[in-house]
Formats: sequence, structure tokens, C-alpha cells
Amino acid sequence: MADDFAPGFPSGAVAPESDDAEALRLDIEGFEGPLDLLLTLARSQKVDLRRVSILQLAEQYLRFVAEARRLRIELAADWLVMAAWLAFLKSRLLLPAAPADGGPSGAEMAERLARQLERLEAVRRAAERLMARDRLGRDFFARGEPEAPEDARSTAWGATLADLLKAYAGVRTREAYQPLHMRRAPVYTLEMAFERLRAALPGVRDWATLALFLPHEWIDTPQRRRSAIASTFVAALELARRGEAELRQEAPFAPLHLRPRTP
Amino acid sequence: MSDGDLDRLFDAPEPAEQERMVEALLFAAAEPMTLRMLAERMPAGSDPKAALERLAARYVGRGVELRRIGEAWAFRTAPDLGFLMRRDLVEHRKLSRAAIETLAIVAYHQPVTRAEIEEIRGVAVSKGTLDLLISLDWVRLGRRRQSPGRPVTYVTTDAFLDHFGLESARDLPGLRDLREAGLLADHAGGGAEPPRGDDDLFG
Amino acid sequence: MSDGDLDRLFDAPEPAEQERMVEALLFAAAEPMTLRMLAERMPAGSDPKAALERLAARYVGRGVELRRIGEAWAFRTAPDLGFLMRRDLVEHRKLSRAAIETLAIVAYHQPVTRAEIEEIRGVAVSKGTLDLLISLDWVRLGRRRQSPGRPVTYVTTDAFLDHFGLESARDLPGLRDLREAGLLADHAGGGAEPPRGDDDLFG
Repeated sequence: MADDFAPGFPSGAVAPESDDAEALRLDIEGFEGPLDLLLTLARSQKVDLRRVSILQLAEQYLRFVAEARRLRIELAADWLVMAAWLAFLKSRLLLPAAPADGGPSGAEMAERLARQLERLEAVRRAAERLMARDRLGRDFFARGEPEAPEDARSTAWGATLADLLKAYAGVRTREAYQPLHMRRAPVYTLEMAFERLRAALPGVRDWATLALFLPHEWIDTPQRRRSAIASTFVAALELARRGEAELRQEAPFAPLHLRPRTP
Repeated sequence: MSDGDLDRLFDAPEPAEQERMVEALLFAAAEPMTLRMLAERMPAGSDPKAALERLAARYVGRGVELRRIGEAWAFRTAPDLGFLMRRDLVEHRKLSRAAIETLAIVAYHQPVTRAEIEEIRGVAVSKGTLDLLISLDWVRLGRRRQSPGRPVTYVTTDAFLDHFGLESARDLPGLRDLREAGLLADHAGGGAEPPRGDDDLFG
Repeated sequence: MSDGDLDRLFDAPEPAEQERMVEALLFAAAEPMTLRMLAERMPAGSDPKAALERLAARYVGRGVELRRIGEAWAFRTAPDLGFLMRRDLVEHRKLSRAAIETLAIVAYHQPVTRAEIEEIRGVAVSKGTLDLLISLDWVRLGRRRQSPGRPVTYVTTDAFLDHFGLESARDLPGLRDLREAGLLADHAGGGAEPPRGDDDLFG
């Protein structure tokens, strides 16, 4: 019955005494979905849920949906899908079984629906019993004054799974927010390096380290910096090969120096 | 230090002493402690399990009791005395009906996938519901189901057991009745399923 | 309310019951309680002083004792057992955002190189961040990548699985699961799928 519902449930939304047309004038928002309404309608039959008339239930639901449409209440798709399914079920229940088509019989479909209602009902009762239990921090209590450590020598770095998942979700979301034009591959091309180096060469008076020729806008992240170094290095080799520049290195891994080739 | 002293150092403490140690350790900790955590702190050769059993018997009927929570143990005040402490409670945030039902489904049907939760409730699980239960540390992710799509499953945590005063998920109220009524068995898929709402689904 | 009801309301509980009440109150209290604080909580007509004395006698020689601190009372570990608690001396700190993000990326993309982590996070990863994760035993070095420079890769450890209550790295939820659990902002939209596929990063 309606008074079995947890607080907050629109109990009495379907008044059992009133006729169905009356009952339809209810707040559809109060229901969590078609199954929730069906369970409420089933309870209004005032019988054991196992003996509920599925045919009657289907008719009640269909009348409800028809009335909601007449009142121009916007119904979500799942309400209409359920209506279609119940209309089909109703036809199966009313018409003699058509053995040829091989589909489930009306009785089988009705049984499954009854089962689903029973299961939802069972979950609701279980939830009520769970929430009615004595609860930590309300009915029983943990130690209020855990013994404080006198001396904190080590550090336990803590993070929960939720932190981890949120962090990953955050990273992915950030990535998704980057405008498309920003997603150019972070590669400083050989052509760009060659042009830049060649243009800078005439201004070089003495040996200058190759690092000086790196473009500022390409040294902000390690990855971009690496790309700029690689391309500038290859560009320097190419200029030397063409006889336009000279390269010098004091020792392995020492800085590379470059100057224009004196004719 | 004489040899005798050394020997004594490596003897496990007397049972009564071990009981005192477990009592002290559990009193000092707000969180439940497992047998392993206890054993790590107690002198070598101690038997925290036996000590726990004696200690639990000693606290039967007292104002605080020794409770088993999953694989761990903790002292908690006796539930009948809750009214004495309730005064300085911060009011619990009230869970929505959707959250309560989702929690119950996870608890009773675990491990359970999101699709199964939706099938039972007949509506999509709204965003934030599972998130809330996870951030309350009542629900965590379990193994992926070995079925097409390898969906993630949800299970309850030890903090859930602690909060609801349960020794294990097997002690959920009415669990046995539900199982005997066949209401926990996996729903066999078939073409005649009543539809479920899935306006919130992506896949 | 009849006079009879009033009388019953003002009947003090049995002495044994008062002792239980004091026990529960002192256990749950966040600080030592004075007789007056106890009396305020207990039913009218109670005698917290007598209850305290009986309770103190009960705890003599136990692992915790009832100790007087100024004008107030509290449970305290028996002094001879203090050594058991000393291992508890641990400072709990939350991981920095950089560390948790780096950890998440290692978990989802392992084996992953430092350059790849930087690419995904969009910022440089400081050496200290990976060092911290390694010293926590959540991340370790994996095989070197067979690519130019043979960079080292990073993978997660069993201790990582243990800490986060995961059975295997395969149980980490995919982006779709994250979104369904409400952890991923909805506007992430369809373009946010990781390049290696949605759910099955490790399969």
C-alpha cells in the first residue's frame, strides 16, 4: 500500500478509491519512470503482488499515458516505449495464442513483467530495511578521540580511487577542451629551422652556439624544445654541407658552434 | 642483558597480556583493524585472533562492544545508547531515493553492473548517483564482468559494512528471503523483456 | 502527559545501565568529559560520579584505563602498552594534483614514457613527481621502449592495485564508465576518447 513507501515518495498520488480518470490527474514527475508507476498501480489493486492482474495493469498504464497525452504532458520516450510494449502484451493476453509466430506467449510476457515488479518491490523493501539499521555516527559511534601520534616521522601519501579516477577524467576533459587548431603536431620542421638559420647567418660575426638560434616560442616545453634542437642541428649540418657555414665542437657533447663561412 | 632476559624477549606474551594489547590497539584506532594489522603491531608469536575472541566475550553487554566489520574489528558504542551521543551530530545529508535504491541494489546484487542496476530500477542511473556512493566510500569498483563489453561491476566496501553495523555482506537484512524467492538470481535475457528506460545511456 | 509518565521519565536508570552510559559517552567523546558534562547527557537522576568509580574499577589492569585529567575523565591506553602505538606515527598527506594525475596516466596508459605523460598532461613532469610515486611503490620502471633513445617506461605495481582496491589494472573503468559514474564532465563529448580505444586500454 501507499503508506509502505519511503518518505518523499508521492504516496497517494494514485488515489485507490477514485476512479482511474481521477487518478490520472497526477504529477507524472513524481514517478521515477514507467516501472515505478506500474508498481504503484499494481499496489493499488490491493492484492498480493504475485496475483496482480497484468492485463488490468496494462490497461491502467495505457489509460494513464493516453490521458497524459490528452493533457499535453510531455512524456519521455521510455514512457511511450513501455506503452507500446504493454499494448502488445495486452493484445497477446486478449487474443488466442498464435502458435505459428514463435514469439513469447502473452502469459510468459506477463510473468516476466510481474517478476520485474516483484524484484523492484523487493529492492525497495530491502533499501528500507537497510536504511532503518543502526548506523555509524547516528546510532553507534567510533572512538571519538583516537590516540594522537606523538611524533610524525613518516609521511603516508594518501589518495583514494575516486581521486585517481577524477584526476584521469580531469586530464582527459582538459584535453578535450583544446581547440582543434591548437592540436598541431608539436614539431619544428627542418624547413622552418633551415630558413631561420640561413636568415640569421649573415648577422653572425664570430662563433656562436647553436642554442642561440633556437626560436623562443619553441622552447616552452621539453617536447617542443627537443624538436627545435633536432631540426636546428640538422639545418646547421645542411648549411655546412652547402658550404655556407662552418661548425665547430671542442669535444664530444660540448656545445656546437657555428659561423658563416668566410669566402 | 642476561640470556634469560633475551629468551623472555622472544616469548609471545601471556594470553591475558595479548588481550590487553588488542584492547589498547583497537581503542586507540578509530578505523577497524584487521588481524594482520594487529599482528604487525604485537610482539612476534602473538595470536590476535584468540585474543579478539576473549576480548569480544568480555565486552558483551557493555556500553561499547567489539564488532567485526568484514575482515576487521573495531570498538563501537552499543546501539541502544545512541540517544546519549546524538545531540552533537551534524545532521546527515539525506540520500535521495535513487541513491538509496542504487545502494541497496549494489549491496544485495553485488557484483552488479550499471546496466543491471538500471534493469532492476527500470530507469537510467543518473549521473552523480554512483559518484556519490563512491565518494561516501560505500561503493567501489569490482572486477570487470567477463561478458561482452567487459562491463565494470560495483561492490560495497568495508566502510559500508561499518556504517550499517554489518559483519559481512552476507548479513544484509532479508538477504536470505530474497535469495529464496529467486529475486537475486540474474535475470535471464529474452525477447519478452519489458523495456527499460535508457534515455541517459551512451551505448 | 500524566503524572505517572513524568515520574517514570525521571526514574534514574539502574546503576549497571549508568555505568554503560558513561562508558559509551567517554569512548565516543572527542575530549575528556567532566562530571557535569556527563550529567547533562545522562537521564535525570543519574549519578555519573558513582558510575565513573565503578567503571574505573572495571578497567583497572586492562589495556585501556579510565584516567582523570584535571576535572575531566577520559579513556587512555595503559602506559605500559604505549609502545604498541608508536608505529602509528605517520603523517597523512594528500597527493598533489600533479602526482595524482601522473599516477592516473601511468595507470591508464602503461607502459608509458615520461615524454608521453607530458604530452597527455600538457605540462612538464618534474622528476620529483615520478620519484615520489616510485618511492611510494605505486609506480616502477618497466621495459625500455624500443624506439630512438630507448626511453624508460613506467608501469604500476601490485602495491598500487592493493592501495586502490583494484583486482587488476584491467578493472580500471574506461572513459565511458567514468562518464556514466558522473566522474567525467559531460561536455567532454565524443572527441575525448583515448586513442587506444575506450574501455579496453590493456586488452
